[in-house]
Amino acid sequence: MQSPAEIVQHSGGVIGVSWLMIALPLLGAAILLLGGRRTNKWGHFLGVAMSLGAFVVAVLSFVELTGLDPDQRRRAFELFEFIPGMVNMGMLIDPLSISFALLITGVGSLIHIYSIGYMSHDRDRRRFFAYLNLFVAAMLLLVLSDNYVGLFIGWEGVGLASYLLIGFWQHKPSAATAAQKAFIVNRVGDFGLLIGIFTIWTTFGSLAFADLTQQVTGQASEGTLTAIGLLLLLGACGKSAQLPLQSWLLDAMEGPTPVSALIHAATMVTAGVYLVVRSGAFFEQAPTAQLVVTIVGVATLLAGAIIGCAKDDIKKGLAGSTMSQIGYMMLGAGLGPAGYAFAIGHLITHGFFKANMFLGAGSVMHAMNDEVDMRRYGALFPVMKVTAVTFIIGYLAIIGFPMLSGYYTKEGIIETAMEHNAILGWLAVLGAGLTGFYMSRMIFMTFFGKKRWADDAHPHESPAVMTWPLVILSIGSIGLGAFLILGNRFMNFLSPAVGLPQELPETHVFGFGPAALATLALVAAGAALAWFRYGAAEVPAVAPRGSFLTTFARRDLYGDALNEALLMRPGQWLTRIAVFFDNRGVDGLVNGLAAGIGGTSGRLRRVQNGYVRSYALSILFGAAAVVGALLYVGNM
Amino acid sequence: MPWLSILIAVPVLGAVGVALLPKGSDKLAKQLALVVSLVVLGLTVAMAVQFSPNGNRFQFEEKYSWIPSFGVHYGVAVDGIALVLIALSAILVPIVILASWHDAEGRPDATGLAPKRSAKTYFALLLVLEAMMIGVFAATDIFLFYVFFEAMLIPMYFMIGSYGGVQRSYAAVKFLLYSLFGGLLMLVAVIALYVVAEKNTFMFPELIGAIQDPTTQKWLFAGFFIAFAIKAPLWPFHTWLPDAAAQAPAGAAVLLVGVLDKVGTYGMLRFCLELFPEASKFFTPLVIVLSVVGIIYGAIVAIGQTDMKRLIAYTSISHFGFIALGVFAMTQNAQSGATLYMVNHGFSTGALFLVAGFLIYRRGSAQIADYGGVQSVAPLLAGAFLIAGLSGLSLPGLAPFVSEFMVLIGTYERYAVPAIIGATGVILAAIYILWMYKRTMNGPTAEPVKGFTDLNGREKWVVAPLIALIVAFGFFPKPLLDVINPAVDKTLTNAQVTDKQPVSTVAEKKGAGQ
Amino acid sequence: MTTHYLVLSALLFAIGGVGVLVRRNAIVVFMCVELMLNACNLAFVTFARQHGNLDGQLIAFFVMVVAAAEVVIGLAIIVMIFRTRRSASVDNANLLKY
Amino acid sequence: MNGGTIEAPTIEYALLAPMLLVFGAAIVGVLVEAFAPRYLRKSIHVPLTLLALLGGFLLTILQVVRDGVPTTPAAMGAVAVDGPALFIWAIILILALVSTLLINDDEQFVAQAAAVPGSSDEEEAVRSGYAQTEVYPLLLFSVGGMLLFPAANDLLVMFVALEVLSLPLYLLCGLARRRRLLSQEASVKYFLLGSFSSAFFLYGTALLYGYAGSLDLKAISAALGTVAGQDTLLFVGMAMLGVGLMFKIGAAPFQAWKPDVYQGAPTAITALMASTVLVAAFGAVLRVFWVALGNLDWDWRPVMWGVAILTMVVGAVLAITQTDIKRMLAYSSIAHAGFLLTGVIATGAFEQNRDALSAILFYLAAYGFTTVGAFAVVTMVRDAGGEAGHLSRWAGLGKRAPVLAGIFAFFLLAFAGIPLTSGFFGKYAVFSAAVAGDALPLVVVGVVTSAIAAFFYVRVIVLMFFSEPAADGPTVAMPTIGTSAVVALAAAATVVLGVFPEPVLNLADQAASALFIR
Repeated sequence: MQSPAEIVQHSGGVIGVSWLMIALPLLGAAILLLGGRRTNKWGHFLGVAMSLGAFVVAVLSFVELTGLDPDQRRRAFELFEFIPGMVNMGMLIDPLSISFALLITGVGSLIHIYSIGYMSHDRDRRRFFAYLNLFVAAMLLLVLSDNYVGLFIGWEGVGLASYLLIGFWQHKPSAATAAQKAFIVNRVGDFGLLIGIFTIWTTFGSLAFADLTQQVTGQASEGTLTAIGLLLLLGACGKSAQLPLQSWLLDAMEGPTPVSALIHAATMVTAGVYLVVRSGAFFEQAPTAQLVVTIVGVATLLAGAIIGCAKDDIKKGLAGSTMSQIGYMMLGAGLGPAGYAFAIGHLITHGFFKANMFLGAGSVMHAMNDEVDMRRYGALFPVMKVTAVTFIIGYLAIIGFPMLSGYYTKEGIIETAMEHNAILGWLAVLGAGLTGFYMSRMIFMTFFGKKRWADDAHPHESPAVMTWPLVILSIGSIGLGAFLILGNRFMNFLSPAVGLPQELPETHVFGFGPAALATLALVAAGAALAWFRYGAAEVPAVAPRGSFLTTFARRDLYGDALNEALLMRPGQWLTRIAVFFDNRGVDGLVNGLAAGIGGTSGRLRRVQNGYVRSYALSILFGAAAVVGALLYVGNM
Repeated sequence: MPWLSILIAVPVLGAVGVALLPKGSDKLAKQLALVVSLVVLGLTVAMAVQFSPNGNRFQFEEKYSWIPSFGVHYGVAVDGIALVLIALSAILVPIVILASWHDAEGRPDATGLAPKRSAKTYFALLLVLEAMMIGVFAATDIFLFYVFFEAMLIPMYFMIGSYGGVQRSYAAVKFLLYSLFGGLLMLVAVIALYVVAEKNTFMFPELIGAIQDPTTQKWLFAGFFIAFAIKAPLWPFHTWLPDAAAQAPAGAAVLLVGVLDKVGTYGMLRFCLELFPEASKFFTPLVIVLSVVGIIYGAIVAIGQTDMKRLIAYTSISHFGFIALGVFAMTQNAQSGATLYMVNHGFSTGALFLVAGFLIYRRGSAQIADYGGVQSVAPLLAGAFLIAGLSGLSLPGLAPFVSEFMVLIGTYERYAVPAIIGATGVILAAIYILWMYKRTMNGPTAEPVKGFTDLNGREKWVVAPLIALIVAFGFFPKPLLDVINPAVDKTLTNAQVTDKQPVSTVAEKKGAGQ
Repeated sequence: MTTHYLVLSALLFAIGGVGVLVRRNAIVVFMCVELMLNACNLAFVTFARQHGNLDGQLIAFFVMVVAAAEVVIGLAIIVMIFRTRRSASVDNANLLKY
Repeated sequence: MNGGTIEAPTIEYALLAPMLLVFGAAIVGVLVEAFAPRYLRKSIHVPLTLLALLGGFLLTILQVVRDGVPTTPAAMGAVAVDGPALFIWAIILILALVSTLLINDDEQFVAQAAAVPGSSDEEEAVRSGYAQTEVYPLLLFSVGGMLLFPAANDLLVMFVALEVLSLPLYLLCGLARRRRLLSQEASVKYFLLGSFSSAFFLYGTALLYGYAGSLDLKAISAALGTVAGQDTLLFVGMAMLGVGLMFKIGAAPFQAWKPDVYQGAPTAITALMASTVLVAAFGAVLRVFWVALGNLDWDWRPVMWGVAILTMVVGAVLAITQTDIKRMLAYSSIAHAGFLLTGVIATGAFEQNRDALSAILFYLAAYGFTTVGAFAVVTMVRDAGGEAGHLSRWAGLGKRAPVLAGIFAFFLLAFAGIPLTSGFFGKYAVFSAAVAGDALPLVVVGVVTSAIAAFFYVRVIVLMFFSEPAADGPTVAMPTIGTSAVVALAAAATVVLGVFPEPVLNLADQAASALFIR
């Protein structure tokens, strides 16, 4: 077992200006937002340029980093003092963060380019690009910060960008609601992350990754470490749509499709995985927390898959799939150094193939007048070949078709899990089978079978600005997995940042292990089932009433219903009661006191009845009282 | 140069000047008021630059005997805490003046009739208020502090009562009486402090440590604290605030919630802790409970509001819970955070109230249900509202985050459970802000909203500086913290508290590493 | 010995006091007040006797003068209100109340 | 008094000059009534009265400046012109002077008191331009009584002074030009209750005489240590004497007359009563409970606690629902009497004597000016029926007459004790003396009632500024020079005492430092 390398404070070279990665898109966002309508004409080009600029910086940093000795590959440097005595803002460039940076800027740039075409008819395209740039900046801040506060700022920054982009078509109430829901559910996770950060601070007196080495965290009790781990996991669950905070992701599909591709598939939702891997120093010494991470991962990968099986909305189907795939990553991240490389590897390949498919779905929608119901698709293969082919490549990658990207990374996770805990492993295999089913279902319903188009639909291939990104992404979907996993290339690359397991796993071009074969078999079975039900058979244009299980899946496993019953309704009641209590109780007391004095006054003044004789009486009584009192006091 | 006296005198003279303008010169009055407030701002900046954070605790000291018979001095000086709050006042006033350009005139469509109101008086009152706000933070004589503390109620009372909404007189009277009641209790404590201390002076620095007897401390603490708790306001003394803030014109509401209420939390930090350290420790559990209840309660009730200004007022009650929590957590981080919170909350709630005011000016209603889809017709307005709102929910990258983070982390160092419960306010904040935003700004554009114009030039000038400050201090709070930290350090020393140390520290390593 | 005078004086004072309370006619009320003053006079004179100095007796004269002055003023006022209201009842004058 | 030879008494005329001047002028006034032709009377009375009061004031100042504060009683021990008395004299004289400026107004006083309201006689009297110019000498007599009352060092003198100050007031109360029924009713009520209470005062005096064998305050004090077994006489006497005094200051439960009389009396007279009579009565209260009964403070303090609390509460609570401005100010005056009583209680603790005394003196000065100013404003707000007494008529005054309403609001804030007004320092001084005198709970009651009291002051401000003016709302009379001078002077005093109270505080402190002569 090899621990991560020490973080070196060094601010030279290209890495020294790596903050440009964040600054460029941020600047882009600022210019586009503040510039207003004047920038409408060229705004989208600026957005793309800024994103590409960040990509260039990322690539250069990556090149510089790989040129260093492995134990020198974790570089941090301070930018400015943020909260004196607590936090200095700084960059951390290490294999883990640069991997993310490459993914974010790379895929991000492609999606920027794609969006030029996709959003060309939207009058607010400039604003869209501003938000995209803002997202890229925040996401980079999240992964490049050298401390938890910077991470948290980025964390919430992507949340904001996500909120803005989900609600981009805010005039649609559903979009506005979805945006709000995403933000609020994420806040629940953020709450956990926040408390986790507090605990780290009070326990260790620092929030910088450089200080929080395993030697340092080892000094704390396991209970504390478990607590930290679970709190961070809560944060991760929110951002990565893991159970029990998964409900927002499906609604988030209200946003424009490039947003779904970039934020809710490729990058932002994987931030939770990043957090868990980055916080390895805590998790690795808290087995309970790790176990919970794996359980959450498995539960979500199954839940997402089940949801994906029943969705007719192509984007929601993909969203369920995203949930499921992140579940895999989470599972991998919970397995310690042995799983990190596969988790991050899967994250990267997923970034490619899922973005590929989302953009493909966007291309389909673009062609079908924004229709999202797959029951209204069918037989699209001939009319949009590029989209279909790239989509199918992504599909093959995700179901783990041998030799394609997903095959290696997913297999890696399943194998590692199997070694770790057989039950988890077999459940993960089951998930892979489900993936085979629902993804095949999607392909058959969309591209094959009979036309079920709306009357006014005239599908056509999308413009080059949209198809080229698809092509590039599909290339990644094909080859990236093999490149990363074979020979443990990625594991070795990441090792300075996350450490290495005791023994490196063996990697094969094609695995013959029982798990690998079982996975393949189940996937094939799933695909076959899908073929029988959706390829060969007629697909009804209106969803038939399904069995209980179908309804269960269609309704997102009753997640929303549960939220509504457990949180929203009691919350509404609580709010009503609190408002009532405030008006009648607290304020009522104040006003009641005033009214009481007023009432007393009103009654007492009647005593002043205008008769001089009663005044005299009061004087007499008063005199008697005074005499009595004085005699009493005097004789005491 | 007697900076602080000048800062107090200039707005007073300005107010007199504005008030003496002939009838009908409303426009001139506004301009004059704006110029005066800008001059004050300039002077404040000039003073702030000369402040040396690591110098004496109190700087720019002035001390003259005022009423020798009572041992009262005209004593003014600032430490870091007071300085930032004075700066907050000086920044907000010109913005408020600009924002209130038409507020004093009364709109014809408000209640069917356009009441004739004197704009001149409004701006004169604003300037008087500014002088008192500066004075109350600058006072180092407790009696002088009390004088400003009470006297500043009067201009605000008239601003609410004369220029407010339909229920303005109820709100104004409630505001005045509630605050006055607290103030009078404090008066008893002030008198008792003087009598018991037997120092024949009200000068704050000389009275530190003067009261040793724990029982006496407790009583005096209670006297001061209730006044501050009403002013701040802490739960359950808060019910005047929603009424006052909802009825006050937006500009006055900004100063009320943004600055006036800070006097309460400032008083706790400055006077309660340092004068009565033992009692403060004794009452800490109670105050922390009140604060935490306030955080959650304010947020929940805010969610249930139907009136924008009331909603914002309730969010402030929640935020004041955070500030009080930070003050009484008695750690460096929490108290610095609380002080920073006072400033940031001024900007953030200020922006929120002002933008809400712009909305209300356009629609003539503060009811959330009367809006919908504003973003489609007035994107800038909506954007400003969103940023202000996001700062209200302490979004990282905006100023209030830093302070909320510091308060919570500082509280967590000593009182983990309250900090955790308080942190749930983070979630609730997202609900109340975003839900209000959604209901007003998103969705299909409501019929009466369709004619909305976007922000005009003046309104942009109102919003821009606030947003710029919110963003700037969100990423770079250091200038403020550098000023605040040494002052908080002194406060903690005088309150006889030391910071808790982490379980296993990496401090040595950090020192070597950086 | 002097106690009897004092008791008498107290009785007179009490009668006067009660008279003020129970009688409606302003003149009678006023006379009751005068009775109270005279009760005081009796007390003064008694105490003068008890203490063996003349101060009390002297005071009695002062009180008489003052009482006379009071009568002058009082009757003027009562006559004034009687002329206005055609009634000397003190209960009639209760416009000022609450 | 031994052996039939009567020594001629020595009288320090110089010392008593202010009082003598006032009484002299009063007698001259009577002569003027008797001999001067009707058309000349007023033009003689006004300068005469003003000059007498001014002269008295100047003589008082002169006395202090030239000879300092006397240390022995004057006039064979009957009158004590000591530090507090001189300070009180000065206040009374200046306040009376100011109030006289208000009286200088034909609008207020009846043309012919003898004429039945609404009769042809009255019309005739009005048409002929009669004026009840007796007002001026009556006022001077009353002021003379007020001067003597707090300076009396002998209970008999005090009783005489009480009557001299009261009797003219009974008459003056009944002389209002408008709403004569109310005025007459006020007069008769004040008279009956006043004489009733002075009977109590006198009976108390008698009992104390019985106890001590003397009416000299100092002798009574001395007897406290020597006379044994007569405690009942002492306590009952003290109680009844106290009742008489408490009646004059309007302490509860002896306050019933105050609202009725204040409301019914001509406003100028109300102003006089609310300011100078209160000052004089407090002077007398202080003297009696200090000089004669100071050593019994353990006995009377608890009772006075009760009276003070009751007074503050009754004044503040009952004022809330008042609808007549003068009546409301009357209740306010009751509440303030309560606040002052807390100061009186503080004098009981001997080492605090001086602070408490000077606090009360300052309070009286501050409150006196503000009160006169407030009533002066009341005289100026009129509608068809004369002064617009009902509060609802004051709605929107702030828009019709912003300056006047502003000043009135300022007076009200001073009553409420808001900082930067004289009322604040008055209250502060009294309360701080009370705290130092171990009366903290009393002070807490005081501040709570202050908060309640603030409500009705604020309510008037709400009416004036925040309500829309009534359509047929009152007009604001063009003030006479006198009235505007009064308002201006009162406002100035309220401001100056509220911002720079030190000189007057200092003066009060010096006056108090000499303490009462024992």
